[in-house]
Amino acid sequence: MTAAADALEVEHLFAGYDRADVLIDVSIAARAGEITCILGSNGSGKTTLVRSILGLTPPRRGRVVFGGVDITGLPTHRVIALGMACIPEGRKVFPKLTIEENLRLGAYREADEVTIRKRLRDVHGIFPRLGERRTQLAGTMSGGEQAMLSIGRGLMGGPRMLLIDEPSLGLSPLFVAQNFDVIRRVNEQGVTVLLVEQNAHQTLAIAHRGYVLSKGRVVAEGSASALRDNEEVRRAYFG
Amino acid sequence: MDAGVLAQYVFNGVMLGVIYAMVAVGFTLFFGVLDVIQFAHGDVVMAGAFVGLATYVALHVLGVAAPAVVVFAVACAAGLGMALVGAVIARWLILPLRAAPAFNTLLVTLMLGSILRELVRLFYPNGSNPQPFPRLLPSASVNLGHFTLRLDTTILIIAGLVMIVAVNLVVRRTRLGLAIRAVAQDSETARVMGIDFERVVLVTFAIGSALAGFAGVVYGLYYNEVNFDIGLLLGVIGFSAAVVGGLGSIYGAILGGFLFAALQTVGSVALPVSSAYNNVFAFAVVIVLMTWKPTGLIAERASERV
Amino acid sequence: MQRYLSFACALVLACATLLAPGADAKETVKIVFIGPLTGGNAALGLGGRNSADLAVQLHNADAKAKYTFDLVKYDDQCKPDIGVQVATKAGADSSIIAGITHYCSAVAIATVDTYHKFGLPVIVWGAVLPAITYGNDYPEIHRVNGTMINQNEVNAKLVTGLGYKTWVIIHDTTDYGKGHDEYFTKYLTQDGGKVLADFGVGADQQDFTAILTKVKELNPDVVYFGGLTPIGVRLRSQMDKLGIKSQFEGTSGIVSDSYIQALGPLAEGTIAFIDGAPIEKLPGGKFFLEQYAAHKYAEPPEAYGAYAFVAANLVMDTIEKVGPNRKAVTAALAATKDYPSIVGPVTFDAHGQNIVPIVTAYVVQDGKWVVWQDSDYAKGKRKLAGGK
Amino acid sequence: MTGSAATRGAARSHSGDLLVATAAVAAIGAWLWAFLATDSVGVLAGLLAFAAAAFVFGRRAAPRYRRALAARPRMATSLGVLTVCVVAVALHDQPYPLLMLCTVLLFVVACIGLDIQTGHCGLVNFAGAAFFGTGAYTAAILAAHGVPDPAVIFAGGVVAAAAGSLLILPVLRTRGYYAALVTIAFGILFSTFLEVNDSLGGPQGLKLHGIDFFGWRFNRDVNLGWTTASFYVNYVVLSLALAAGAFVFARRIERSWLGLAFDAVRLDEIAAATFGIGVGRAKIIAFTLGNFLCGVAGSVYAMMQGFIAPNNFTFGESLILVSILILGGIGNPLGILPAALIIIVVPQKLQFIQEYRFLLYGVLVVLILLFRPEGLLPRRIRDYFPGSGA
Amino acid sequence: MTAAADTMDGPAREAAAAPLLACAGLTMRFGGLVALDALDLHVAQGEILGLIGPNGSGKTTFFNVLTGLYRASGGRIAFAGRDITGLAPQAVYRAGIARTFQRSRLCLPLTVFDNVMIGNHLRLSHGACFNVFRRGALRRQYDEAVGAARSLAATFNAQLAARLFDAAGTLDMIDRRRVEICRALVNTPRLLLLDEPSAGMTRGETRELMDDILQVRAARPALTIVIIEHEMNVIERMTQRCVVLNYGSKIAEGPFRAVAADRGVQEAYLGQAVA
Repeated sequence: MTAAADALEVEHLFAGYDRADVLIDVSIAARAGEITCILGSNGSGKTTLVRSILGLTPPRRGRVVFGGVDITGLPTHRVIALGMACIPEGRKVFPKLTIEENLRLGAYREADEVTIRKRLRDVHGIFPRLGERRTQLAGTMSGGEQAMLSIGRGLMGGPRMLLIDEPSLGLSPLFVAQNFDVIRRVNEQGVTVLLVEQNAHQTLAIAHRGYVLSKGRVVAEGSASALRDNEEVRRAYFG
Repeated sequence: MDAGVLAQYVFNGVMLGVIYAMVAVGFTLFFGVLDVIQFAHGDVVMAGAFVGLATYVALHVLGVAAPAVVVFAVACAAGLGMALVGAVIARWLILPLRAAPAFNTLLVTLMLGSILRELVRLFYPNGSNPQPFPRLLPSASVNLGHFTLRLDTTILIIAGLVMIVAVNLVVRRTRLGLAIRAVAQDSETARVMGIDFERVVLVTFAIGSALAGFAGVVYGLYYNEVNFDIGLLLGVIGFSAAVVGGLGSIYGAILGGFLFAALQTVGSVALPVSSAYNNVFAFAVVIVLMTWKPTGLIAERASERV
Repeated sequence: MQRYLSFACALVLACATLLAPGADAKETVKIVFIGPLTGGNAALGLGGRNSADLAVQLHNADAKAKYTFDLVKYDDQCKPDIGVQVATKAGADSSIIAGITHYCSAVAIATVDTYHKFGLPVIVWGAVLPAITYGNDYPEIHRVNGTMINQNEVNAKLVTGLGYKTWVIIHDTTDYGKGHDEYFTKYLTQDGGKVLADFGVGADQQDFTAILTKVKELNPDVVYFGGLTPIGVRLRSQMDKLGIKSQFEGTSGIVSDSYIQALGPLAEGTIAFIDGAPIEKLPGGKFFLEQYAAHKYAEPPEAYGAYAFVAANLVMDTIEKVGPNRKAVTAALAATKDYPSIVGPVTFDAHGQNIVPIVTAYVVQDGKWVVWQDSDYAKGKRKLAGGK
Repeated sequence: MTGSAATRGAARSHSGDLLVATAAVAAIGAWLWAFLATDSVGVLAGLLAFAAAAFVFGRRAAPRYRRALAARPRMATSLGVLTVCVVAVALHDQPYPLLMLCTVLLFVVACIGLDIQTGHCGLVNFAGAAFFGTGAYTAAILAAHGVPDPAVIFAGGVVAAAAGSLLILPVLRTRGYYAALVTIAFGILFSTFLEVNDSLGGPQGLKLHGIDFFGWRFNRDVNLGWTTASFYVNYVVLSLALAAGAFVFARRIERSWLGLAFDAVRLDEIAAATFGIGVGRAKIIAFTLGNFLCGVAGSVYAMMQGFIAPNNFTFGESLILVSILILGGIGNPLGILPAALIIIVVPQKLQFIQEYRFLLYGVLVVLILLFRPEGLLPRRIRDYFPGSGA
Repeated sequence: MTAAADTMDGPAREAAAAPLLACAGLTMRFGGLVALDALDLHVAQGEILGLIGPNGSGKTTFFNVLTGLYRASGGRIAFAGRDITGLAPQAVYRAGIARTFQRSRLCLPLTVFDNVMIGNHLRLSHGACFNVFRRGALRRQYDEAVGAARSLAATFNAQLAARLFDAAGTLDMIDRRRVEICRALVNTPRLLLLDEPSAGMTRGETRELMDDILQVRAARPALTIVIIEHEMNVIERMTQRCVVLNYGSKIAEGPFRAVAADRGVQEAYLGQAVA
């Protein structure tokens, strides 16, 4: 896999609900093997971007290409089958399923039990607490634990690419640091990551490249180090 | 009350509860994945019984007589036939109406129920009349005072329970069941996990309807008689059981089924007034229960639809 | 297949009657049949319709007849309000001269006013509640079948005569079941029988085990059932499930082929009563059954088919006699006396009720309804439950 | 174009539209007459095909003419009433179509009641037949005790509303399917109770006399001077008055602050509560008014039929009422009339296929709903005082 | 309304006066989750307070508890000197607190006028007899209400006033927001709660809407506003004071510039600065 190839390309995307356009002419690219981040405050269209890529909110115009395959408007399960995984905003664990069941859902497209077992072990290695409490219902866990579960579930599919939507949402700084560390380690194992975040500092610390989204448009892009000093980023949050 | 008589009430009540629970589980499964009520479900039970009956007649003509084979074939035909019917209903009548008001699904399935009923009545030979359902199970019995323990009823109770447990196991323990539960809790996130939503819906309707088909056969084997209009009341009771138990919960449906059987039994034998009031009693208790627990005994979540 | 054919035929016939109004030399007279053709009581309604239809066809085939009859068929769904609607439709249609109407008693009671208002003479072919004829003084209303009164009188006499002492009565909560309950209790008590308990059950109820468990505890000599075949079948079969050994007897509502078909050997020994002479024994009755079979109707005639047949014949014969005029037909029907029919002679009293109280007792023997007097049971060759 | 010219032009086209709309109503009346009167399969098929075609092709032009009528609500109502009167006169010597017309009109009254509950306030009610039946039985009992008939009709509604108050608590506490179950349970309980309880006639039902309005006997044929009309004309007039009254009543409720509160409760209970609307109060009012109308319709129906029995008021009959509602388009009282024609009259018109008619009818309704999921005439935007130019 | 406005016009006097809204130890728990953690907060009469904080910090929960949609697990709420803890939503509205919702909760099938009138419900006669039989009186009330709604809508813009009888669902996002605000204002509340008024709008639309709100405010100087917002320039422009929430408790309070410079606030938003 060459590092320069684009694993995911979003070209001139327009998307929205009802009548209003939430995304306006958004083009981004995530290079294979890298962590690409999308920064922006609430309401800037980050989540809509994720939904459009996944086919949950079909784009009005534009194109999404994943690993050379045009996935624009493809049903979600087909997109996932191509090797994408998503850690959705707000964790979205299944509250009435156990931790283990949640994890197994992450590997839903994987039929081989041996592989699933191996991945379970891997996830338990990363988050030992998930291994200790397999049969606990996810809904009874604390926010931080649910975040772990959500990440673990995303890894269970053995994805080529991981879409992560606001992993820091509502978490204490300690958890945020821990989760970002996990994301970095996962990426080091060769998984391409598209990280959508509001938490700019920590995100840029682990990302390679980034885009800044504001009111549905890309207002800045560049390498992480360049963005770190970019005034546009601060402006996107604090006006 | 004599212990034997009491045991007899309980035994009969359990048989009845098993049938109701089998019907109620379907309602609750459908509601789980799609938030709809399939009001033709009772008539699917009836259709299952008739498919079983037709299979029996066909085997009889073909000269297959071994009871075990016949029972197996009859149950399979009913189960598979209704699975197909369920999937067809979901695909052509329920999914297309997802965007429409929930009321429409209701009216369409109600009408579908009467269509199924009329089809059987008109096109099954002599369909307006009660049909004899063959006695395929050994009818040995033991008398213990006032209590008669029949082998065939025992087999049916066990078979019914096994079916319910099997469906529950499918839902609780298999990959498919995991997908069903995931869709029931959060269909969008389930899709993000790579689950094909439509397929899961169709399969769920197939499973619930297959269970209804089996319920039809159990019904036939227990009462040895089926009629084209048994589905109406079975549907209402199954729906009531599922709702009283708490829509979306399999355990709730089972609880509701047995509760309804218990209410009817108590209503028939323990009330100071005529036993004809048993349904008045049962439904009055249902209203009180709903007032007390507005989202069912095992509340999964509130239904905002309809 | 035959079903589709008959469906097609119905359509074609309907169209044909529209497009080609009688190019016949004979005058065509319309009469109406009303009964439940859809819903839970459709089996009996369809049997009645076929029988009335058979009567009309046979009549029309008769070259000596003055009129050709056209039988209009309406469905009352066994619902009083629908009954009033179709009765109004028939009554208001002046080309319809007379009717053969209603199986369900509540419907028949609901419609008598309508027939009276329109002066349409009708003969009830199946409904059994006394009030239909005795509840009014309308000259238009007649009935060929007996009321539940005669039936239960004969019933009580016969069974107490067999030596049974105790009864449990189960009846459905429709007018039919409740009426039978009332009259049977009355006559049974007169004849010295003892009613241990009386249970009402819903007409669509499926499970009776709770009630039957109680019955088992009471251990009566006889279980009497007032109701129709579907529940009768369920009751009898569930009695067996619970090991109840009492004798089972019923009313005209269970005298049907499907009762025996549905129960198989369990039906053996069931006693039931029906108003009228035993059809098989009368020459006309045999003819009726043969012709019915020959016309290949999809449904059997059922218990009241013969009455519909008789009612249709009586109507047509009266019209042949006095001409297609409602008033004349009403007057002529009132004078019916000893009209020979396959259910015995028909004579109407002042209320239009057939007073020839022939009630036939039947018992199931070897998978057939056999007239009691001819059965092995009456002759003592076989024993009913309880060794009687 | 100058302002005044534009106004004049608008006024001219307005009156032109009104003429066309009136003609359309007349055409609907003629259609209704033919539909009720015909007994011929060919004519029936032709009429249904014509209606479907008019529905499909007239859809684009209809709003313009509908607006013209809507601008004169009083005239529109009178025109509707007049049309039905003309139809009734045209059918004066045919009791059967008149009876069907009465039945349809009385079901319209009951369905308007349900519509206030369901279409406006969002309360599901699967016990419509039970409240209809309460009215009917009230009429049977009171009339037998010599209460004057106008009072009987009113009492039917009051008792039905009172019976509904038994269900108020569960109805307020439950929602959606859970509320549906409460009403289903009540509906079944009601008809079973009537059947097993002999004090109200039991399964054999009760007989009633015809309506007597201060000496005017409804069950007597009416002498119109040149001809004698069937006595059902009396009932048509009464049912029509009730239906028109219920229609105006429902419209006025809808076009008022109360109707607005109902809508708010139906669409968003939380927002309604946040802005001070008494959610419970709105539900109680809607439920009671709806049941009142059902009861009134039931009492007139009972006296017209002259006989009532429990199996006229089963769960199945409740479903018929709900079906009319859904098919007509929930929330629009105008849609109820065509829907009631389809649900009540079409099965009777299909008598010629005898036992096959329910099959055909079921398929017909399913097809309509698949192709027209919002019902025949979906609800429109509220206009409090149409034609006022506000 | 006017009496209050007359006596209190200077910001200095407002601050000195007893607060219009005072919450003490307000706590809201959902199962194991603590959404509001012993929150103390006060709002002075006539002030515009900004309520900010990262996603999930409990801002909307605070509104829901305040308006009676949730019942607080602990703590007290005093409004205009009156304890309103645990009152039903209807009673809270009657007391003079109105709100908008983050996700527009307009009744989309209803007209703009109808939606505004939902807010005006307390002033309309809603007896059944009045509504059905006294159409003339209703007509007068209606004409009055139309006038009021039209002039209220016209404070935003004339186009909106012209679309008074269009279904709310046909409006675009910004107009829907305006209608929501009209609905909240029509009953002349003392306290207006705005929950992310800029959500789902472009920057230009946001600016337009804020102008509108300021204009409304200029017309009603006594109106107290609490505004939840993510758009910091909105907060900066609109508010004199802000409260920053994180994990359901207050982490900072003061003028926006000071708060935005606060290290704790920066970390709450941007995460810990990583060396």
